[in-house]
Amino acid sequence: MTPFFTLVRRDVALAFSAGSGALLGVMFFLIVIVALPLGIGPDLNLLARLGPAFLWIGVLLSTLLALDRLFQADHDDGALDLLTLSGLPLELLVLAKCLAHWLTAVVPLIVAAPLMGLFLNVSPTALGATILTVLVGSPALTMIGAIGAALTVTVRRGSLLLAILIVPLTLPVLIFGIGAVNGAVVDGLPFRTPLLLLLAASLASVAIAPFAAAAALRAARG
Amino acid sequence: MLGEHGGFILFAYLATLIAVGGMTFIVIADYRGQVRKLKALEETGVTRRSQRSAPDDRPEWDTG
Amino acid sequence: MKDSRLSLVGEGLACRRGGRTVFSDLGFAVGAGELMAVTGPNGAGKSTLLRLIAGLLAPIAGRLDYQGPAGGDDLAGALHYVGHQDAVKSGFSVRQDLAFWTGYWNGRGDIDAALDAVGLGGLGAIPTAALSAGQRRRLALARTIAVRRPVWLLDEPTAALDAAGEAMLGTLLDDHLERGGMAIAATHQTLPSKPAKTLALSVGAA
Amino acid sequence: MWKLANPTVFLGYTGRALPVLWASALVLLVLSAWMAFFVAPQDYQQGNTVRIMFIHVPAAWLAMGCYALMAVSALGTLVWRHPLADVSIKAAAPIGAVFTAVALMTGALWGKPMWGTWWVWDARLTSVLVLFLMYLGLIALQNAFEDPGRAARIVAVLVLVGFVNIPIIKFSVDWWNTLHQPASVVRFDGPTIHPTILWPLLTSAVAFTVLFICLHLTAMRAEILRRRIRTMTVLTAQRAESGASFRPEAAE
Repeated sequence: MTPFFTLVRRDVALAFSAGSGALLGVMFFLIVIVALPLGIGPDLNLLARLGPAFLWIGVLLSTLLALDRLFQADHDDGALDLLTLSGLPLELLVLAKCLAHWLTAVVPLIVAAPLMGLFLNVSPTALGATILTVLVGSPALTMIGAIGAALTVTVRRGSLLLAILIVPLTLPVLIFGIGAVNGAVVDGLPFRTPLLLLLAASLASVAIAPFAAAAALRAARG
Repeated sequence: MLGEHGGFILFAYLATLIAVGGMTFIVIADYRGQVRKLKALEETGVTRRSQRSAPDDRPEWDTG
Repeated sequence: MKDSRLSLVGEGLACRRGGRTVFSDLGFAVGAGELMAVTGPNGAGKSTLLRLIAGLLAPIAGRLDYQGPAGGDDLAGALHYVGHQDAVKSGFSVRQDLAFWTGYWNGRGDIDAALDAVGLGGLGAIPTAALSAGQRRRLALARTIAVRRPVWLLDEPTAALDAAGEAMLGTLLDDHLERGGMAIAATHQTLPSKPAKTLALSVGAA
Repeated sequence: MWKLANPTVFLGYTGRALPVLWASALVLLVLSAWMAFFVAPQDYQQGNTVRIMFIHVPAAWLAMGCYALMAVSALGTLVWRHPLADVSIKAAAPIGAVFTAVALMTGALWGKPMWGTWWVWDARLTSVLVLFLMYLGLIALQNAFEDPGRAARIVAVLVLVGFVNIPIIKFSVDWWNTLHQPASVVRFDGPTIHPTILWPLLTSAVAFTVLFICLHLTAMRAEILRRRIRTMTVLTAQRAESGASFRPEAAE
């Protein structure tokens, strides 16, 4: 097995080992979704209309929540030095860790999304569109978040800082994502265009973010 | 015999069976697994302090 | 080892960290079978030098020439760096931890033999969280046995080790040098293996 | 209680009691399933879907009962320092979470034909959902510690905080609910339940409770063994460190 997939496998294994809490993100997602109707009221029609946006914001926040330890755990115990020393170029290392993060932190959110949709009375069409757009757009969330995780790798209590840095950068993803869902539900609004823009954002971030994150990691060890 | 909503009733019972049955299976399998692990450890000669049979090389003050 | 061309030469190396010149115009040369001790007080730049050789820091001046045992100049792929931190993952068993690094570095090393060599034989199934500081350091050293590489960079290798651990490290080092490897060790204690050379750093050295 | 404080004694007693308990759980479950389908009549309002009640209501009772058990165990940990109290919390949490999930799931399956939607933000359902979240939080906290000994008192504090909070949550959710919509959901008021429905319901409740006891005791036994194994592996590492002549053959 190549170093790339060895690293992905190790991060996935670590995420599910005792004490790491891979499913904390899903629990946070659930809590956000439960808290919203308690604030807005139990009107099912209103919830159905707002549901896709809630789901998207829930995914965004839950993804960010798990990102702050993406590089920090390995930085703190010295493993990052050994990982970059030989084996993989830093850029590929970032990509491998992002892939593992996406698999362990984002995919569970997507799996849980239908259940959350049920709580919010989201129609099947809107739910399907939401899941599709999250699937297409979430790589961009992870990749952009990885830049923030690399920037804050040496910062104690970096998770709040990470959110402040990253949320503005991910707003386009949120806009196109919810835009595409609206296009799928409401007649006369475009669906394809925002979906393609979302796809472009994901592809571009997969291509560019590893370089930015790697540069930040290099700067951090200087 | 269950009328128009029979599907829901059967599904509720089935889902409960799967959830509770699955949990029962996991709990029992976990228990058996721990018993097996403990046996394997004991066969390699590892003992807990309270059941040590090997010559005791602990210092006197270590009565734990 | 006969006709090994292994050599590592530093010339005029200078490094700045945090706006301070840690050292400048530093030179050294290490060859096959040689252990170089890097000594000096805290802050003299021992760790910085090792991290610089490892490629984790960039020098602001000077050059580093590496030649592998059979030619080749890929230093990053030819060295082991054992730093202050042991990079041992809690959540893994001892064997899992070592197996990951062996696989990551494309090593086909014998994991059990490596664990035996550092005195962790029989502890493979134990979670790393149960290890003491000395045992974690032994596990870090086991990586250098599981995946053979000619250059070892050891930063305070004896720090967490007891007397038996130091003796173990001495055996590992002697064996490594005998195989034609080289080692550079930063320390302010006596190394368990006799260094062929000593590079003494001082604070603010020119 | 204190006789059972010694884990070995506890293992001895429960080891003898459990086969009987498992057998009675099985008999009671079969009996209550038979009663649910063949003895209980249809409800004049809800028709056959009332049969879902025979699993929904006991599951909801157990969801709350399990939390109450954990609260008592938490007192046992914090006040009386009973050595098995913490094991009891650890073992009960996942079981309680599953029964809560069953209550929610059967509630949704009951709601779909009755209300036309899988989920309504009804006061009772919302409270149970919050209870489920609290179970998940507890399990997450337990898993965040590698040393169960250190986790014990911290988890116990959370259990008690949650226990104090449950009535407040219940009250606030009720208040929130009446604010938004008049109670339109069909409710069962205890005393008016007809005996032909009450008996199957009670049988089912007893069956579920016995099953819960079996699961809880078995999970406690497993947890005791897990901690023994943990102690042994840590000791192995320590003895290897101290250079004792003792050398286990590679375990596993």
